[in-house]
Amino acid sequence: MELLVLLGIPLLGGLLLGLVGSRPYAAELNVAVSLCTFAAGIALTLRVIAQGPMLVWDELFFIDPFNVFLVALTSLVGFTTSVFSRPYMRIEQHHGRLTAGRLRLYHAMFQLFMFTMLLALLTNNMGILWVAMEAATLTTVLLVSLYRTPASLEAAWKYFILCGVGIAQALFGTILLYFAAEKILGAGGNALLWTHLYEVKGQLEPTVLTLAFIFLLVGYGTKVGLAPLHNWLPDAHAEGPTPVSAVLSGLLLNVALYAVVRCKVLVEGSVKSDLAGHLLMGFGLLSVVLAAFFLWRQKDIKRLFAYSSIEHMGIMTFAFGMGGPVANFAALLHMTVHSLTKSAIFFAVGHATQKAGTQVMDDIRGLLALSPTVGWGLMLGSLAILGMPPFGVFASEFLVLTTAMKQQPWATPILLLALGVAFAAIFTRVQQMVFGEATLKRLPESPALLPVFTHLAIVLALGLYIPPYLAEWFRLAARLIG
Amino acid sequence: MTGSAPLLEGAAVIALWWVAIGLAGLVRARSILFVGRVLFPLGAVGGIALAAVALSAILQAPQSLVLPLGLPDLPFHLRIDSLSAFFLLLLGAAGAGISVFAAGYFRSGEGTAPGLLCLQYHVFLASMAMVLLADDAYLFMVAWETMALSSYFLVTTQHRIPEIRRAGFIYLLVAHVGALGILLCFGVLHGGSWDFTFDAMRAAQLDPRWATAAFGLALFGFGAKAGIVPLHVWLPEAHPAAPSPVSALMSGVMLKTAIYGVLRVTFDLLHTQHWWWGGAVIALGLFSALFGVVFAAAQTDMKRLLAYSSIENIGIVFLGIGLTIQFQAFGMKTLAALTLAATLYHCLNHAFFKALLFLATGSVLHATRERSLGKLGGLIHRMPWVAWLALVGTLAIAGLPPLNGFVSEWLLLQSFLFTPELPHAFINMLVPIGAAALALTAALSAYVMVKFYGVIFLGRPRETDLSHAHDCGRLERLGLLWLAVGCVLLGLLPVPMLALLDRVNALMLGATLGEQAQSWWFLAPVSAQRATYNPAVFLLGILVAFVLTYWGVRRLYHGRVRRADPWDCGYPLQTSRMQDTAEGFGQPIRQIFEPFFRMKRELPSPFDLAPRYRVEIEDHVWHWLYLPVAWAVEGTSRLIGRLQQGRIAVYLLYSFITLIGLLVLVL
Amino acid sequence: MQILPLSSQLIYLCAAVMLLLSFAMIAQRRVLTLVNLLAMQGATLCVSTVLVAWSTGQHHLYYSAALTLALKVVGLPWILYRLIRRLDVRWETETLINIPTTMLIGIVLVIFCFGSAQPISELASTINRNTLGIALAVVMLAFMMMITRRKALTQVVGFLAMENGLFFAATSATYGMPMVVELGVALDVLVAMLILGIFFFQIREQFDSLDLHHLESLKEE
Amino acid sequence: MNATGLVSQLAEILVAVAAAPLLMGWVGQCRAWLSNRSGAGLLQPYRMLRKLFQKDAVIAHNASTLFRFVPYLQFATMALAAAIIPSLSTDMPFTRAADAIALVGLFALARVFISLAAMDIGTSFGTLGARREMLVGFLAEPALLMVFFTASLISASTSLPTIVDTLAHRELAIYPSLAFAAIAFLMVLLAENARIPIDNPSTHLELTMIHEAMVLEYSARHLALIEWSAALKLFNYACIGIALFLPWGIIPDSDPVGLLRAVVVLALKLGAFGFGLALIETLSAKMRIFRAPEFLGTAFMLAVLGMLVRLLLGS
Repeated sequence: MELLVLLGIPLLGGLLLGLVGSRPYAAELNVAVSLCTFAAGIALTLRVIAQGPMLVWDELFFIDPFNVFLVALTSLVGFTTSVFSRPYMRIEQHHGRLTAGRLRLYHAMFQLFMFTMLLALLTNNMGILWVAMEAATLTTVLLVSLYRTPASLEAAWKYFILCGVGIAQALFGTILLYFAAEKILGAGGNALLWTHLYEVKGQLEPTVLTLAFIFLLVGYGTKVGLAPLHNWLPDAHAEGPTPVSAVLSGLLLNVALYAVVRCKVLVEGSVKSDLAGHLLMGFGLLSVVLAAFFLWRQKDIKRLFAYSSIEHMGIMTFAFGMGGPVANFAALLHMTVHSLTKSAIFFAVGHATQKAGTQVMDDIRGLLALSPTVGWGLMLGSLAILGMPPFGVFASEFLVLTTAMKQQPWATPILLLALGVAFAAIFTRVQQMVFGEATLKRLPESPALLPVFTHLAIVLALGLYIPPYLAEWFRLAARLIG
Repeated sequence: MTGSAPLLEGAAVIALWWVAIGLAGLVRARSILFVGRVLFPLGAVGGIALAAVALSAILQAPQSLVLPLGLPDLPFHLRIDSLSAFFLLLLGAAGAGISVFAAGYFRSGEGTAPGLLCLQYHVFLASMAMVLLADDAYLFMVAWETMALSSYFLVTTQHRIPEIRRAGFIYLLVAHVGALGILLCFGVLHGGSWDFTFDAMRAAQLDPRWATAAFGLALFGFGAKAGIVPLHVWLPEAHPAAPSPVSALMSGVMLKTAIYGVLRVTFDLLHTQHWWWGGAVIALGLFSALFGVVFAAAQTDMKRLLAYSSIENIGIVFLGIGLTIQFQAFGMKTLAALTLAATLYHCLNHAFFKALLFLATGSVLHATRERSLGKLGGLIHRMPWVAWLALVGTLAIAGLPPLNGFVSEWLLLQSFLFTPELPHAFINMLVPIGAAALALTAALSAYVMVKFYGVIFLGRPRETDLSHAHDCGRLERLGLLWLAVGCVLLGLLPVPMLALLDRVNALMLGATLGEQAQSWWFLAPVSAQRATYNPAVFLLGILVAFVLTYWGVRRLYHGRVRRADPWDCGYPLQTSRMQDTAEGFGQPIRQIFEPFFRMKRELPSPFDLAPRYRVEIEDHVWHWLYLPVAWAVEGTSRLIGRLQQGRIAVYLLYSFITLIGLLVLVL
Repeated sequence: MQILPLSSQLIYLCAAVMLLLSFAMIAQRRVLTLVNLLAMQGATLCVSTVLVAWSTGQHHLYYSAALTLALKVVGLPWILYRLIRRLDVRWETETLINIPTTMLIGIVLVIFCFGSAQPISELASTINRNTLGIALAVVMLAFMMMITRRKALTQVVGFLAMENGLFFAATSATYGMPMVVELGVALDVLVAMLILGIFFFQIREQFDSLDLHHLESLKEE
Repeated sequence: MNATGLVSQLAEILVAVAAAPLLMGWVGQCRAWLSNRSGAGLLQPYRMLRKLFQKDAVIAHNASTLFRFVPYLQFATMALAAAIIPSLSTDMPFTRAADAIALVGLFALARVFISLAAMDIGTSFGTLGARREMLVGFLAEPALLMVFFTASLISASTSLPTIVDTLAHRELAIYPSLAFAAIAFLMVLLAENARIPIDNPSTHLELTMIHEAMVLEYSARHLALIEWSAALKLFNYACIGIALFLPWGIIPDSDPVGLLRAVVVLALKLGAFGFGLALIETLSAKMRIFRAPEFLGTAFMLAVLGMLVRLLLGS
């Protein structure tokens, strides 16, 4: 039941905002809808925690600890983002970068995006999963091009084409999957249901699944932003409105990775070799290293953090690739803390860029002097994302690194090199933005920094103390992934 | 919480107490009065309490706790044993003095708001305490990095100055890279048991290669924090940048946590030590010691000078550690105990005199707003308190009897005298050279300290506006006094201290100095035949002789004194600027140790209308090691940056090729 | 080898035609013709779907065929025609790689695709085994077309051709995906098309041309 | 500590304090003879001291307390050093409080203080002298320490009486290592006591002087004490040399008769030493100040070499 609500609210909210999204109260409405979604998500989560996995609507939807935790995360970040975007978008409008119509588009698309995310997470049907992912692409394409500036159009176009092509590969992979599955499960709807596939994964044809996995990996991997398929990501993050960057980094990448992992589970079950794992590790490492070096050359603050997202996605992918309870646990934890931290950073960055009126880092100086909250938000957020204890990101990186040391000793030096480079690259820039003499101006609306510090507080807490039920929950999920 | 561990709980509570004080600072962040006069003294109280707790903990069996925090499979483990207790003692005792000083030192309107400063400062203290208390890798790393982070914020207090930002960045970068090394070290140490508690690591059996790897990583990680050459570059940057109490805390206490880490890993977590580890550490230590002191001699900024002298002292400490490893590896336990005692003693001494000197520079800085030696001078008249208390520190750091610096060097030299007994060819030939180098270092540090003290406090003021320099306030005096008294007491009462240190020996090496250590009030570490030393009697001797001389001269003759101008060599136009400068004083050393330096000189030509002389001392390591790395990264990133050149067709090609490649892979 | 049933022979014919059409598209530089070819490909796809449905009696495939007809033969080409007329882009400018080379690469690609699809075809139980390889080939060729073309519009045509290939794979190799999925996919493609339509105009008004080399400003250097 | 020990202890100090200027005088006299002059006589130093003590002290305006108490400290430290070095007897209670290393430390203490005092006035001379003094010191001090180490490796002890006992009374062996040490020690002695070739006690030439530059601002009783302690320093070094390299005649106990004999022996040795010193000073020329490091570096190397020889040959 919560399910219906959970999916219904954002859908209806999207339609509703599509009608009234330009009204002055639209932003509040947006917040309200997101809040309801969040509430429903929590309710569903509690239910699943209490009763365990559930299948609803002739197995069309399947909720287990793995995806329900992502549901909770998604709805939470969605909610905070809506809170943040309220003043942010007002200021944008005030600066005349947005018209009312665009604002309506933004609100509607935001909700629809949430809907597609949740759908992708909740569905049990690999086909629907694909459909949802594609739909997510479409909605976000419109969001990225919201400003209609040449740059934003270019970014959106690249995003669209690259992800479209990628996702097409994913569809081919899905077809192959179905092709393999229908021999065991027979033609018809069941052959794409993850639960059924999971049961019979042992009997699926290895060769087909291998091919299928490659197409799925390339397809969904494009959306995860694995190097070298990542090229759309920095542009889309940099040119879209900041709330969109926040949800892209915080949610979309996670969901795409979720899809990849689901597929990996099946393939591992069928293909006896750990090919899938090695592929993931390879892509993960490559992404981490490339991203780390890209970071070194950034001038645009949002690109900077976009690349940092690529880096962290690489770390998660690597961890999932290693597999095993600890690594998966670490990866899930990293997913959580990364999306929280990164969205928090983007919130802070949003205000910073609005104050500076530019995204060029050399023109942003002395945030601390002008607005301590923004400054500290950015500083702490960056330190958190750089894996500085006592923030939670460190906890997961600690686990990942130590596990890697155990299972893949060859990989640890590479990881460490990348982490070191990334640290130097990001920190030197953040430091010069936060510290020093202020060069910025005041703003009409007071920034909403509640989201930033809520996220950071959660991340901090996770670094010091992971409540038992959460841990138990992660463990369940980790076990599911195997 | 499991078990009853009163002392451990006490220590943890004090850490919490510090955090609480810090948070209280935020309540009235702008009120310097509240923060300075109330909170910092409370922090000092915490320090004294911690010292007391630690003192009793040294004498007791290890206690441990498990907190319901941390990672699900890895809750926070706490443990206090003689080693950690000793370093806690160091932290508490030195920290108390520094806090008292800081109470009077921090003025508002200097960069960060006082309240925030208070928070960072006390979090720094607390995190150091937690580092020492941690008994599992995760808590240790968390505390370790928190320490780095809080100290980083303290260093960048005046972040409006670009150099300070740069210094902070370098500091945090090196700290972080080091921390990664430590992390790896723990990853090796747990040896397959999926347990990151130190207990598990103690239990783990590593084969020699892995053990060596762990040791190497630990040496790298902790060495980066301790500032061992060539990982020292952050130290002379960060120490001058930070406010003086912070420099004192960093140099006096924080560096010692790195020493603690090395000892913990080497003698506690690892079972066997290989003699050549010791050799490597000795080499590193010697080099750092000489390097540090030679550079210190060439400095013209008083805080940089002290920073380099810290490198020197850390070098000496590593020397001791290396020697201990060797003795231990060859099973000469008593000697190992002697050396370890000397090493730890030196840690404690360094904490006191270095903190004292840094605080003194802080007072000078406040009184004169001047950090470069070339513009100071004659302050002994303006600020007698600081001057005379700093003199104690100067003598102590110069390793002169009967102060504390001498005791540890004496012990270390004594243990060096045994190295010929090492059962390994070469080693027993080479290591004694260490004694020579150590002696050289000690003598050089005396040179450096004469320069330091003489140029700052003696002579005539080199700038006119030094004339209205004022002495430091009451609280600052108290802080300085505390540390100075500490130096004297540590110098005069080595025997009880050694009795304490023997507990650490027993825990770490399973051996003690035996009876002689506690024999009676003569310090006779090995045997009364071999060597004895009693600073108290020594001091008494000097005093008696002094008094007799004075009394004799005054009694037999007279005490008439006439004041006059100093002799001007018949050249009446001498100004105070014509005194020897710091550069001048360091010149012979620069000349002798030319190859150490990378010098840029500006010599005036006879025809200059405004002749000026400048000399810049730079560090080869920076140019040979760090810059190349930076360039390498830069170059790589430029190459990789080309990948992303904006054309969508190329991006599509990437995915196309990836796809094809993968297909080929699986075919 | 035994004689294949008529239906599969016909399906193979369709497959061959589709492959042929994709080559034709690679060779073709006139945009209008490209769209025609796309439509024809869609038609072939539709036919093959019907054939499969008829030969195997999978009734839902008829719907799928109808969907294809509506979308790929009528809908999208129509939209494209209108766009072309409105934006009047008639000629593709010089491709990045000249056409003969592209053809050669295409042939190599086809061989590669067959090769990689071989193991699957081995164990395909369906009457029309080797179509999967062809479908893959179509997809890949479309992919290459997207890489080589310079106009946004032609890139989109390539994208749609890719979709065709996917549909072909879906129908011929696996008798079609579950209906719900097909619907979803179709919907997505339609929406994508509409959004692209909007994009074209925006790009036009920003850069007053649909040439992709305007869209190369965002990069690292 | 027993009464007799105390006796010898006091005897040591008194002899040293009393005879140090005499040694100075004797060296001066020898130098005079060697350069065909008729010297000022053995007692000249005493006369000078008396004269200085009676004068009024003149002190620079900005001299701090440090400046004033350093001379007394100098004298005290040197007297104390005399109490550590076994020159007559090895039965010396006080040596338990300070061994060879502490002795070196004591000399270092004196050096640091006199340098500080020199910098206190703030004339360019004082600082120059202080710098040079520390320059000499930082090389001479470790060399001296190494000399001691060579000896203490032989006797497995750093306490001077034990060393002397071992060398003088236990076994009679030839120690090549000690030969190196002896040369090193001689060089250190020359440097430390401001003798030619490092420094020239009887010149006030600005460019070359070290010790004199430091004490330039001292006058009257302060200067007297400085001079006296300089003499004491020479005496002490001589005694160290004697104790290490020709310890025969130093008695193990402290019966009065023996002490008297020891005094005579010591006097003879010192006489020889003084003549030798004068000879060296006459024969060698003062070297440029920048050559001093090389000279002392050689000394340091020799001392280390001695230690190595000791380790290598075990003798």
